[in-house]
This record gives sequence, structure tokens and C-alpha cells, in this order.
Amino acid sequence: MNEMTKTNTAEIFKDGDMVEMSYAEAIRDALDIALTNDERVILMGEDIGVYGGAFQVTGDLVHKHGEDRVIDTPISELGGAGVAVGAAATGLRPIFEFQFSDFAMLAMEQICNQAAKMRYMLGGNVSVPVVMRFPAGSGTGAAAQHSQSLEAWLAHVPGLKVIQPATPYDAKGMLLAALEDPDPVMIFEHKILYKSKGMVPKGHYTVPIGKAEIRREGTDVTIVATSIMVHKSLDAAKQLEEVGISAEVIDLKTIRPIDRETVLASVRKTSRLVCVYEAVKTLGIGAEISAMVAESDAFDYLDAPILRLGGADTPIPYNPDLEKAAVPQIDDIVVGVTQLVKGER
Amino acid sequence: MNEMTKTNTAEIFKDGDMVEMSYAEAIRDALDIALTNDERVILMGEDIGVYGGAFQVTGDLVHKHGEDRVIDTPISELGGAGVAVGAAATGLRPIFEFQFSDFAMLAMEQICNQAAKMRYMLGGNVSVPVVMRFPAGSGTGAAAQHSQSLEAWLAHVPGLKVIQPATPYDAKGMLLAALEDPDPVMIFEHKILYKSKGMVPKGHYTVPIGKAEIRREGTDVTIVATSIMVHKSLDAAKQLEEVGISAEVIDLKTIRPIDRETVLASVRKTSRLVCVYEAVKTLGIGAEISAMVAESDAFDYLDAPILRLGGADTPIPYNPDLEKAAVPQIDDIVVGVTQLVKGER
Amino acid sequence: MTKEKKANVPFAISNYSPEQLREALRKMILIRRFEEGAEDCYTRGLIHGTMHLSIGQEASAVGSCMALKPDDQITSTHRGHGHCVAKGAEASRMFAEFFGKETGYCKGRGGSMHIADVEMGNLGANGIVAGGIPIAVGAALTSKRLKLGKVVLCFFGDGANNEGAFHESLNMASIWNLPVVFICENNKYGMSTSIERSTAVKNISDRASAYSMPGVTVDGNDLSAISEAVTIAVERARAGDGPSLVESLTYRWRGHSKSDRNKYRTKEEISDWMDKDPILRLSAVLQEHSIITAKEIEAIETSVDKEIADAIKFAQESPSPSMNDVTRDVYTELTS
Amino acid sequence: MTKEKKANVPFAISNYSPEQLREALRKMILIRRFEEGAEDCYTRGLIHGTMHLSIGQEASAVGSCMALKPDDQITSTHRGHGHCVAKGAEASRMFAEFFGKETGYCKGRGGSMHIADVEMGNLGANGIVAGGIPIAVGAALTSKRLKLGKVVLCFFGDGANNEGAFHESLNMASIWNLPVVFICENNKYGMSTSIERSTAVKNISDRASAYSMPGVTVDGNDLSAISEAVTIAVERARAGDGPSLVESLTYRWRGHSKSDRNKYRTKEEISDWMDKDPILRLSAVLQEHSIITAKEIEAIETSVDKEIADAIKFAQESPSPSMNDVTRDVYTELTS
Ligand SMILES: Cc1ncc(C[n+]2csc(CCOP(=O)(O)OP(=O)(O)O)c2C)c(N)n1
Ligand SMILES: Cc1ncc(C[n+]2csc(CCOP(=O)(O)OP(=O)(O)O)c2C)c(N)n1
Ligand SMILES: [Mg+2]
Ligand SMILES: [Mg+2]
Repeated sequence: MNEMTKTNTAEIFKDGDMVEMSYAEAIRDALDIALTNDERVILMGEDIGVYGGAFQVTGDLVHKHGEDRVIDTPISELGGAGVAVGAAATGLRPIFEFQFSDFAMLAMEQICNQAAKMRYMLGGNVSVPVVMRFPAGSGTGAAAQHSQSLEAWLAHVPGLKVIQPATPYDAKGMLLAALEDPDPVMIFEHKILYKSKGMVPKGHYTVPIGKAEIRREGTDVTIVATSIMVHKSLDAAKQLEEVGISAEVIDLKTIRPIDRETVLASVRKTSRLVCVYEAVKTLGIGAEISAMVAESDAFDYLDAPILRLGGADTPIPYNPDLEKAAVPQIDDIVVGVTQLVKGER
Repeated sequence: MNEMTKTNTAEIFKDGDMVEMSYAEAIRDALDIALTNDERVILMGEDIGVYGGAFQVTGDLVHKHGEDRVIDTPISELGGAGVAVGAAATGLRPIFEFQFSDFAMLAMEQICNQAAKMRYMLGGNVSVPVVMRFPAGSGTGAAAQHSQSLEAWLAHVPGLKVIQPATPYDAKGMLLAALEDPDPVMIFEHKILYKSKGMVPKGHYTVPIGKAEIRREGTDVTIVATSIMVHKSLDAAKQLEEVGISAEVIDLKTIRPIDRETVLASVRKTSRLVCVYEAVKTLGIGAEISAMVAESDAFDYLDAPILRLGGADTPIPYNPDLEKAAVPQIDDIVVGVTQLVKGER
Repeated sequence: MTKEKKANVPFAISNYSPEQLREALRKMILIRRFEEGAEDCYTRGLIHGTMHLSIGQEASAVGSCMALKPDDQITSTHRGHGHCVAKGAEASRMFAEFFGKETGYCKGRGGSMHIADVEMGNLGANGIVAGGIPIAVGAALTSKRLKLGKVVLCFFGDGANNEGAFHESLNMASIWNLPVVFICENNKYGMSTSIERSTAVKNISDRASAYSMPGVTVDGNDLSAISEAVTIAVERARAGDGPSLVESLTYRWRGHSKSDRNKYRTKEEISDWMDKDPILRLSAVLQEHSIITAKEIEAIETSVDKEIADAIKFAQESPSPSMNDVTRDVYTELTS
Repeated sequence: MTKEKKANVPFAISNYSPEQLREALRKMILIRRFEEGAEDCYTRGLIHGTMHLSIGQEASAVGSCMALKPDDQITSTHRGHGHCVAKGAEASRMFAEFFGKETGYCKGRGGSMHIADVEMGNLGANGIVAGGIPIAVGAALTSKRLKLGKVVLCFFGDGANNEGAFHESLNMASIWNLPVVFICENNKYGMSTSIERSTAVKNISDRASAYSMPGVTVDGNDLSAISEAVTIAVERARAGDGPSLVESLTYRWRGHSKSDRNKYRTKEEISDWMDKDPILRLSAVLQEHSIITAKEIEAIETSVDKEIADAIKFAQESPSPSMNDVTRDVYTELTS
């Protein structure tokens, strides 16, 4: 894991206010702060209590805040999510954890027909400030039903906000921002990031939803990446630098609503665009980024086709080598960007 | 409704073999043929028996084929779809009707975790030849939970095939092709099309899945449209012709897998691309078409940004005027294309 | 409220004041006329979309909501006009909604299937069968967590009881002992499919035992019977003793929606049930107990007719939404 | 099969031949050693991903599948190794699957959570809790429609019984009278959540009445008890009398998956259940009835040990998939 968060946050927080923690710990810290500061906050999910969550995100919070606040649900994703939606509409601030984002398929109705639309359908007379967390992505050897990246589904749905923090710093700050948001916020967390470390401010702070961040400046090509692909892209950018290619890397952070201006400004500067994401390439978030740029004024600045590096057209395979082959790796980014810059694509 | 199907099919079938029928009747005809020819075929869905289906697609088929073949399910979308998946994996050929595509949200798990992945996860040892039908789209005043166009969700999922027939001819022929397909085929039918008429061959024929069709040739701009937007685009193309703009209109028909070559060839010819679809613009199928072209060699032929005309970023409103304002109309296409061709976009 | 029951005196008569009982009858008549007015507007092409009328089910809606305090909440269904009126909504703003106007309860964005009156505690009809059930449980969780003392009434149909959401929600409500009452309005059909063909138990209330909660089946066309059953369940919930399932047997006189051709049931069945008209039944009981006179009932009818006519007029004359506002309220506008 | 029961003679003893009973014991030992071998390979880093071991639940898998004919089918769960072996799969191809090899049952694409042996009638484990339940009902529908005479056994856990899919599936199986047997392997926990904290009934079999089907709870660590209950249910299904729900009480000795730290249960509870070892119990019964000797059991153990060792060797030496084949079998290749 690269060290970007340090540079990033150093501007805002003095070193003494920061502490190194993992992505999972940063989320737990945010949850702890939220539970402590606001009695309306509750956590719901499967095995988030004494077990501490399948990925140990909630950890020992149940011991501190009690079973009434950190609620183990039965294995009932549709009903559980719906209870969170109903609770949010009536005054609580539930944070619902899907054990794996794949299981959220069972709850699409409550997320997309109810939570996303309730405010609109009711003429603005209600808010649904529910936060949902989706551990996503491949790399754990858990095969096709435990490795998906389905964030594009939710980003297709008006009424939702959808974020993909890539660092411990953002994981904490964006979760705290989500809790202050009056509308439903969906957080996709890549499982492989849970153990990644970074410097995180102590106490309460927020990182705005809807703002992308330039993680690395460059002049030859813009790489727009999400979640774990931000890290892979930064690693690729280092290698590309060695062969004289200067890549700008944008961490999109929020995929609904997209920070259009940050992306377009970068493309106007570099004239080349590569979108990198783990989800299935077809209709993944890179499709939207590409289309957004291709229909904007930035189109006129483009010196090359827009390259997308996304997941292969397959369920995630079990075999570890196939599993890697199914999603973009650092090498793929290096090769793809190099070809693009050299006009070979 | 324009008359494209007549010209289209006249080449293949002699007039005497053809009969005029509505889109709904054409589907019913296909279902009838399938039930008659193959004892493995069953229909499943809510109120598809004596009621004849919410949109009268199955009509009186239950009287002809019996309650054992035309099965009214309880209101249990997840379980019902799952039963169809299990039946398909073991030897039946179920055709499952969701009463409205919106309710398929309840069944995403069985569609996307099971049907789509079963063959792959089991190393190719099983086929899941299930056909599912999704009445979709707005225009009926049924508001946010009964008017969605969610086809992009399914087109994001490897293992599924997803089609959107726009004419009675294709509705019948592609359904019969879907039944011959060994893999799960998802059919999105726009509710407003059910009553539209066209010439349809008698008896059995198939229209291939995966092939787009040029509905109208043109030289200035390529319009790639799906479902009901094919008709709106053809109407717009007529108006555009009057102001001297020659639009080529492609009926995409299949959105997974996309007929890449037909689209790219057209764009190479016209140098301009407009994607028209009813689903929410963000991450709708137009995003994929745009991105596919922007990353292809056809990019070099583009003389203008790629325009997408899709649904507004909102749940479908109830008020009829708002409802129209929420999805592309003929005028929007005329204006959008004109601006694009004139370089105003 | 006490649950006294004098011999041969119906629960409602002994437990509600004459004013309350007359108001209940008025609400039932209002629902009936409301639905007839809506049907008429629909037939005349003034209202678009679809609608699901609750004519014949008035006692179920009113009797259930009688058991509530004003602060209590309900979730409703696609067949939700009656629930909305019963919980205190104004006919004028409901009609304005059907006419797609800014003065409608949902500002013309929701229509019949999403009619709601959040201020009066109606969290909304729902276009998704069983979609409101988990939401009701969530509202009950809020009430318990924040000690609001509210009880939530969750309406759904017989068809909804075969949805997974029903099962998951009743289970959670039970294990967490939440203040919610599940009211299954069993009108014998989910659209065209009879409970015999769709549901593997005879009485839906029999399913209560699968969630260790009380289950009872009552005559939903008898205002007193339904209000008694729901009162017991509401008191239980308010006392912290958890949820109950009440099955209210009733019948819809009209087709499922406006496109129904009634091919799945007989004329005889319909007319048998029309003979059990809940309004006539309550009228008779109230007259029997000298709580109201025939003339007073006539007066109610006249005033309700006027209320409906005024409501439709209000709706027609109300302003339509501006087309610029198509995406308003998708998200909360942040005024910072 | 007849359901004779001599006084004090367990069902299995009187209804199965000595060969069948010895084979049952052999399969249970095979499952135990299989799981231990898998655990060992996992611990040594030879197998990646996660796995859910069924040590302690061997009688439930074997006793249930004993009631089946070879043509009958099963659907299984994430904790599916035992079911797979019980239905006749080879250890070698199962290990090859865990090692991600082309010789594996799923050609290395599925792994532990999707282990299947379609030829032997195992339609597959499932990564989705309750995901296999509707699929089993669908398979039973096929059997009924095409008059195949097959019965489908549907395994799932106690945790799965709170999923909507459970409710919807049992309801449909009942109204359509399908030849399916639902076997809930109640090992007291869904991951860390005890049935007391997750499930609003005492016995999961009590939920059968909500679907008007027979429901029974049996000691799932007693091969005879489980095989008897499932036999009755299978015969009922095969006779066209519809589905049943069998609750098999058992216990997993290991953690839920490899990352479990067992914080939700006590050491005492675990050791109490280890005292009810289903293999020791069956061994004792068979010896008591002179169906097998201690020496013969030892011989089985030795041969099973070799079978597992050979299987692991086969798996290790098998070829890996080619990276070019990453999208193979996403769709059926059409050879035209
Ligand atoms: C999830 C879902 N499935 C199907 C429908 C279509 N639908 C609307 S109402 C209805 C019947 C509902 O029956 P019931 O619950 O008994 O209510 P009733 O109409 O009888 O009041 C159906 C099938 C829907 N709206 N939502
Ligand atoms: C839909 C779904 N929700 C959650 C999970 C995560 N998960 C896997 S197994 C399991 C516990 C299942 O408990 P049970 O059904 O009792 O089976 P057991 O593990 O005890 O054999 C959970 C929560 C999942 N795989 N699928
Ligand atoms: Mg009903
Ligand atoms: Mg269990």
C-alpha cells in the first residue's frame, strides 16, 4: 500500500492529531464516535455483535454500546435493510452492514424501491438518512457469490448517494459525512483494503461526499480510479514515471453524484483518459466516466480513445490465478496506459 | 407507431405468411407455439392464468394448455424466480413473467447470483435455460415503483443475455430464439409497446440474439436506440430529414452481448453518435455504447462529442406531464441531434 | 381504554363514546364516497394511472385505526385510500394528489399508490406488495429505541403474506418484541389468485405461531369485531409485550384495479359479500343502540357528498407542478 | 423400503442391510477424515479462500442421503462437503476442486462453497444462505412435471430459516404438492447468532404448520433417527403426498469458518456436543448388533486415511486451469 494519505492529510491536520490505523479500524472509530455522540445512531447487521463482524469492522463495539445499539440481525437481508429504512424514516440513524455486498441483491427492493424513492414519492415530506455498508470485491478466494463489485447498480439509481473510500482517512471521514447526510448513502468498502493502513485524524471530521481527489498530478494521461484500483493505479503510475509517462491519478471517491469538474479539468489538461475499476467492465462505473467525458467539451481535448480497464466478463472464479486474471492488475494498467500514450490503442 | 417492421420482414417472408398482430399478441403466439411444441416449456408468473396477465400477454393460454403448464405463482418473486431457475437447471424450460420489472428487484439474488453464475461456478456441468420476461418502462401513470427501466443492471452481469425487442416481429422471434438458447435470457418489454401493431410471420421462426438492426439508413449521424426509443428515434429521424439531416437509426435489440460491429461500422460511416434510451441516463445502456465507441478505432472517426439522451435523474413521477418530462421525447431527440450535427454541443 | 364487554353489547358500543361511534360511521361513509368519487373521476378520464379501490373494506380500515392514538403510525398498501382517510387525511389533498397537483399530499409525485400523510402518522401506501411491512417494523424499532410510546399498525393483504418480507419482518418484530400490529386484510384474493391457490394455510392468522405471537381472525366487516381485536393487540404492543397478527376477513366489491375483468370470481360471490356491507351493518347497530338516527345518517351522507365534491373541485383548481421541478426532492436540498 | 420397527431395535438396523450400514459408517468416517484433511491443507496454506467444515454433523448428511435412490437429487449449502460425500462424490475430485484444479468437480471455478456433483444428483452447495431452497423446489417441479419419480432433498441451516426464500419456497412446495423434503440442519447457530436470538420459534419444525406440511425434530447425531425421519418424508414425497420439513439437531465442532474465534459459545458446550459424536454412536450401535467389529472399523479407518491421502495427492498433481480460459463456461459454447 502506498503512502498517499499522509501527504494528503498533512495539510489539514497536524501530525500530533493523527494516528495510524487500518481501514477497518478507521471505520470502527467512526462508528464509535457516531454511537457516542448521537443516541439515534444504531448499527444493524449479521454477526456484528459479539462476533465483531465478518471482517472485524464492528469489533468490540457491542461491549461498549450494548446489544440495543449494535444489533445482530437474523439472516434476513431484505427485512433487515427494510427495518433500517423504516427506522431511518422515523427518526433513527441506522447504519446497516451487509455481510458481503453480494447479499445486498436480496435487499435491492428496500434499497432501490423504498429508501431511494421514498422522499420523492412522498413529495419531500420525509427523509431517509440511512447508511448502508457493502464489503465488496474479489481477492479473498471466496468465489463468484462473495466477490462482486455491484456499486454500479446503485449508482444507476436516483435518490441514492454511493461512495467508495479508498483510504482509512476517507473511510472514516466519509462515513461521518454520510451520517450527517439527510439522504441514503451507500458505502462500498473493498475487503482487501480493510487491513491497509494510513494516518487518520483523531476525533470527528468529515470528508465531503461528491468530491474527487487528485492523488497524484501528471500531464500525459488521466487515470480515474475507484477504491482498490486507486492504489493499483498509483503503483502503476510510479512504474510509468520510470518510462517517462506522467500519469495523473484521480480517486473518484463518490460515484453518485460524480465530481464532473475534477475529471473534466484533468482530461482537458492531459488529453488522455483511462478508467480503472474492478467491477465487470461492461456497464461498470468506467462506462459512465467515459461517456460523461465523451459528451462534454473535454471531448475536443482528447488525443486518444478512452481506455477502460475493468473486470473480465465472468463471474469471479475460485482458482486464485484465475481470480487475479479476472480483474485489472498493476501490470495491466502499466501496459494499457503505455499503449494508449504511444498511440498503440 | 411507424411501419418499419413491414419493410424489414418483407424480404424474408412472403406477405401471405404474415399477419398483423400486436406486440402482446406476438408474444402470446410465441408462448403458444412453445407450449405446443415442447412439453418441457412451462409458464410461471403472477396472475398469468385466468386473469391473462397484468398486461394480457398470456391471455387465454391457460385454457388451452392447462394450469399445470401456465402456473399462477403466489406473490413470491424471489422464490418464484428461484423455482424457475431450479426447474431450468433440471430439465424444464420455464418462462417466468415478472408482473412489472420493478418487482424483479426482489429476485435479483436468484437471477444474478444463481441463474447467471450456476454454469460457471459448476465448471460447465449444468445449463440454466430459463427465460424471464420484464414488463418495463414509464408512460402508464403508475409512478416510481411501477415504471422503471432496469435492464442495465442485468446487462452488467456476465452469464445473462439481455434483449429488448422493439417490434411484434422481434418480440416473437427473439422469444423463440431465447427458448432455444441454453443460457438464461432476460427479455425487457416496454409496456407501452404491448398494443403496438406490426406484421408477424405465422408459425415458428427465430430472430437472433446478439444482432442489432439498422432500421433506417443515414449518413450524418448514428442514433443507437433501444426498445420504445427506436420508434421515437425513427419519428425524430423523419423530422430531421425535413431539415436536411440524414440520421441512421440502429435498433440495438440485444444489450448483452452488444452487437459491436454494427454500431462501430455505422459510426465510422456517419462520424456522429447519439444514444437514446429510456432508463436513467447515468449508467444506462447508452453509457456502455458511448464508452464502447470511445475506446474503439471508431473514436478516430468521431466529429463530435457522443450525445446521450436518457432518463432524468429522478424516480418516475406520477403527474403525467412530469412523467413525460422525465424521459426522452421525440422533440428532445430532434433538438439534441440537430445541435450535435450543427456543432452546438 | 377498558375492555369491558357487557352481555350482547358489542365491544365498540361499550368502549367508545357516541361521538366516536358516529365519527367512525362518518369516516366509513366518507371512504365509500371518496372511492366512488375517485372511480368516477377515473372513468371520466380526469385521473390517470391506475387505482385500487377499497369499497367494501371500510370497517377494516376505520375499526383498526380507531384503536390508535393520534401519534401512532400506520403503513399502508396499494389499496390505501381507506387507511389514509381512517388515519385522518383530508379528502381534498388526497384528490389533489390523484389529480397530480402541487397541493396533493405528495405534491403530485406519488399518486394513488403512494398516498401518504406523514403528519397524521400515515407513512405511506406502497406500490410493492409487502414493501411496507419491514418499514413498519423499522418505525416500531424507532418507537422502542427512542421511547416514543408509539404503536405502529402495519396493513397488508392476503397476497402479501406469501412474500419473504412478511416472514422476515414478523420474525424480527417478535424476537425484538416491538410495538407493531400486523393487520392482514384478507379479501380472499391477491389480484386474481385466491388464497386457496396461493397460500398453504387455511387462516393466515395460523402463521402467527411461526413467530410466537398471538394470531386472531376476525370479521373485518364488523367494525366492532375488528376494533376489538386491534385494540387488544395495540394495548399489548403499548405495554411492551410485542407484536400480534390480526387477520381481518373482508372483501373488495370492485375489481383488483381498473383493468380487472373479474374472471376469477363469480357474480354470486360478489353479491353475497355486498350483502355484508360494513356500512349498513354499523348503521344498523348504531341505530339499534340509539346512538344515531336514520335522519342523522342522511345528514352525514349529505355532508360527505359535499365534502367529496368540494375536494374534487379543490383538486381540479389546484396548481400543477412546474416542469422545471421534475428532479426536486430526489435529494434533500441542503440549505447551508 | 418398509418401515418395520422391532422393539428396541433402531430403525436403521431393521431397515438396512449390514452392507448398507457398514457403508454408512464408512461414509461418516470418510467425511470426518475428509474435513480434517481439508482443514490441514487449509492451515498449511495449500488451499485458499474459506471453508465451512461439517465435523460433528456426519450422521445428518449420511442418514438423510441414505433415504434416497441414486437418481434422487439434493441441494446443499456452504457447509456442503458432507452432503457431497454422502451423495456419492469422490474425495479426489473434491480435493482437486479445493486446489483449484481442472480435475475438480467444478474445474476449479467453484471451490468449497460451490462443490457439486451433478451426475450423482448433487445440484450444488450454495454461497447464499437459503439460495438453494427455491432451486430444490424447482427441481421437484421438474420431477413432477416430467414424471421422473425423483425426490429432492433440500439441506439448509437453522440460520437459513429466517430468510424470505425459506418462506416462499415452502409455501409453493406445499400448494403444488411437490416431491421435496426440507432438511434443516439445526446446529444452534447461524455463524455467531444463536437460534434463540434470531428465531422466533423454539423448534424450527414448528414452522411446518405455517405451510400445512408435516414437521418433525429429530436427533441429527443419531444416524438411525435421522434416516428414519427422512425415509418417512421421502416416501411421502414419492407417493405424491407433498413436502415435509425435518429438523435435524446437530452441532458443528469447528468454528463457523476458518476465521471464527468462537466467542459466542462456551468450551463446555462444544465438549458436551463432542461427547455426542455421531460416529462413535453409530460404531457402538453397529457393534452392539454385531454388524461390525472393532477391527473392521479400524480397517475402514485405515482405508479411508489412504483414500484421503491419495485424493490430496491426486489434487496436488492435477493440472491447473489455463489463464486463457478465464471466461470459459460463462456461456454455453455453441457448437454449430
Ligand atoms: C412485489 C409485488 N408483486 C406484485 C405486485 C402486483 N400486485 C399489486 S397488488 C397485487 C395483489 C395484492 O394482493 P393482496 O396483498 O391480497 O392485496 P389486495 O389487492 O387484495 O388488497 C399484486 C399481485 C406488486 N405491486 N408488488
Ligand atoms: C444471504 C446470505 N447471508 C449471509 C451469508 C453469510 N453467511 C454464510 S453462512 C452463514 C450462517 C448460516 O447459518 P446456518 O444456515 O445455520 O448454517 P450453518 O453455517 O450453521 O451450517 C452466514 C450468515 C450468506 N452466505 N448468504
Ligand atoms: Mg387480497
Ligand atoms: Mg446453523
